[in-house]
Amino acid sequence: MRISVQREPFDLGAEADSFARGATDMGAVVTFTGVVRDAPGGGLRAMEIEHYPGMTEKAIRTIAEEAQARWSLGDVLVIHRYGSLVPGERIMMVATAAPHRKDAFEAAEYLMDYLKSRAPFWKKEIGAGEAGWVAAKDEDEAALDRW
Amino acid sequence: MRISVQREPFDLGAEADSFARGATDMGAVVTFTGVVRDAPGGGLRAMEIEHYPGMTEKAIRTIAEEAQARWSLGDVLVIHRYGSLVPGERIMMVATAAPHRKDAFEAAEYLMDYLKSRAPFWKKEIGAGEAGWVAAKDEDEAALDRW
Amino acid sequence: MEVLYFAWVRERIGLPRETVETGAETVRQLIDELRSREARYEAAFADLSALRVALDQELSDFDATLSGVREVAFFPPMTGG
Amino acid sequence: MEVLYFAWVRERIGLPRETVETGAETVRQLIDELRSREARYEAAFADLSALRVALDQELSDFDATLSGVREVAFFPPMTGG
Repeated sequence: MRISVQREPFDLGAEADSFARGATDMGAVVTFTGVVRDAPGGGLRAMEIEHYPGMTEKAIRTIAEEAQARWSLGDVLVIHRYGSLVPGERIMMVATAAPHRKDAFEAAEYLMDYLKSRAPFWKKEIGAGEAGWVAAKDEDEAALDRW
Repeated sequence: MRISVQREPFDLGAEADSFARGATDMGAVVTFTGVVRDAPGGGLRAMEIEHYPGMTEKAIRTIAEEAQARWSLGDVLVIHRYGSLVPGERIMMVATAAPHRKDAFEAAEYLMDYLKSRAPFWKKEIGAGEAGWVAAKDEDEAALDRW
Repeated sequence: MEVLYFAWVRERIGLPRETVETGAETVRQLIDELRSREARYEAAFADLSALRVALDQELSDFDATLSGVREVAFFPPMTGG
Repeated sequence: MEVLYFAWVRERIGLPRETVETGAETVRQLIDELRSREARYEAAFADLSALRVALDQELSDFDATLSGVREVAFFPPMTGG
């Protein structure tokens, strides 16, 4: 299991390739990558991501361990950036390896659902004239109910 | 949409990176990679994949178009190899981009479920002394029921 | 009419494709004609529940008409992915 | 006791962390103490349904005891991913 909370960009291609390379007895590898989307109309200048150093790593580890307890998984990778990002930049990625595709997909979705609502990150959108904290969505909280 | 049915290996890292790079107004990118697993005990020498040239490309395109009609998606990528592969080699990958993660995940799972049972590929396992065609699994056919 | 065989159907019949002159009106009639030819066809078509058919590269079924069809393919259930 | 603030809680209160001397036994009592200090605390804690709390870096709730706790953090619902 590798968890990285970092300010620097990550290399999706290199991460995906090296993650899959370690999974020779796993039939299925799933990756999810989150990208900063521009606001409708193109007004987003930056997305600032704040986090809670110390708690962030622990929370992500707990979520990943729960996924490994729940599904038949090989390795798990979580990378999440903080700091200031511009539209098109990659915020985060998760990767899961499993003998079968259903486990790899479900575990990746579980990781994403919990990272979204249970890992201590907060996003602030910086526009041309204004800035605002992204509100948590009811649907993100509701997404946890299925697990 | 890019569909490639090819004998040659593909570069997962480069494919994932360039796919995600094209998705600047998409918040979510999912990839699935299928890997040749060794048989329990390590007896698999090779996996031979046969396909139906002409029909294969058409069937994959139809599946991908159905996914694009069904979910709010950006680009879709499908690469599937044929020929002789050894354990650890990557058989195929799909990638989906979408504004939201739920659509990207569901579309990738849909593509995989349909590729598994509706695209004309057949796998033969070559062991130390014997060889045998991989039988279709009831669970793979059943997986289509949820869509 | 071009008839194609894949995977173990190809192996049992011993060839990947052949041109067949037939008056069969449905897939099932074509199968009956082929089965009556030789033991290897009989072996390949013994259990239709283990077979799939495509007409002009579209999945179809055994009761489909062959009218206008140029290419028929027989194969086991697919195992891609 | 170390008290940490994140996101708009940090912005409203105007600092990221402070050391608080308190006899509060629960999170709710600590919040009441802070609210009674100054308007900026009152503004930050006006709507508890919009707040979350972590005790020693574990998510908790407002009725939890502070006994033995060294670090309390207040923040809005998380928006990672």
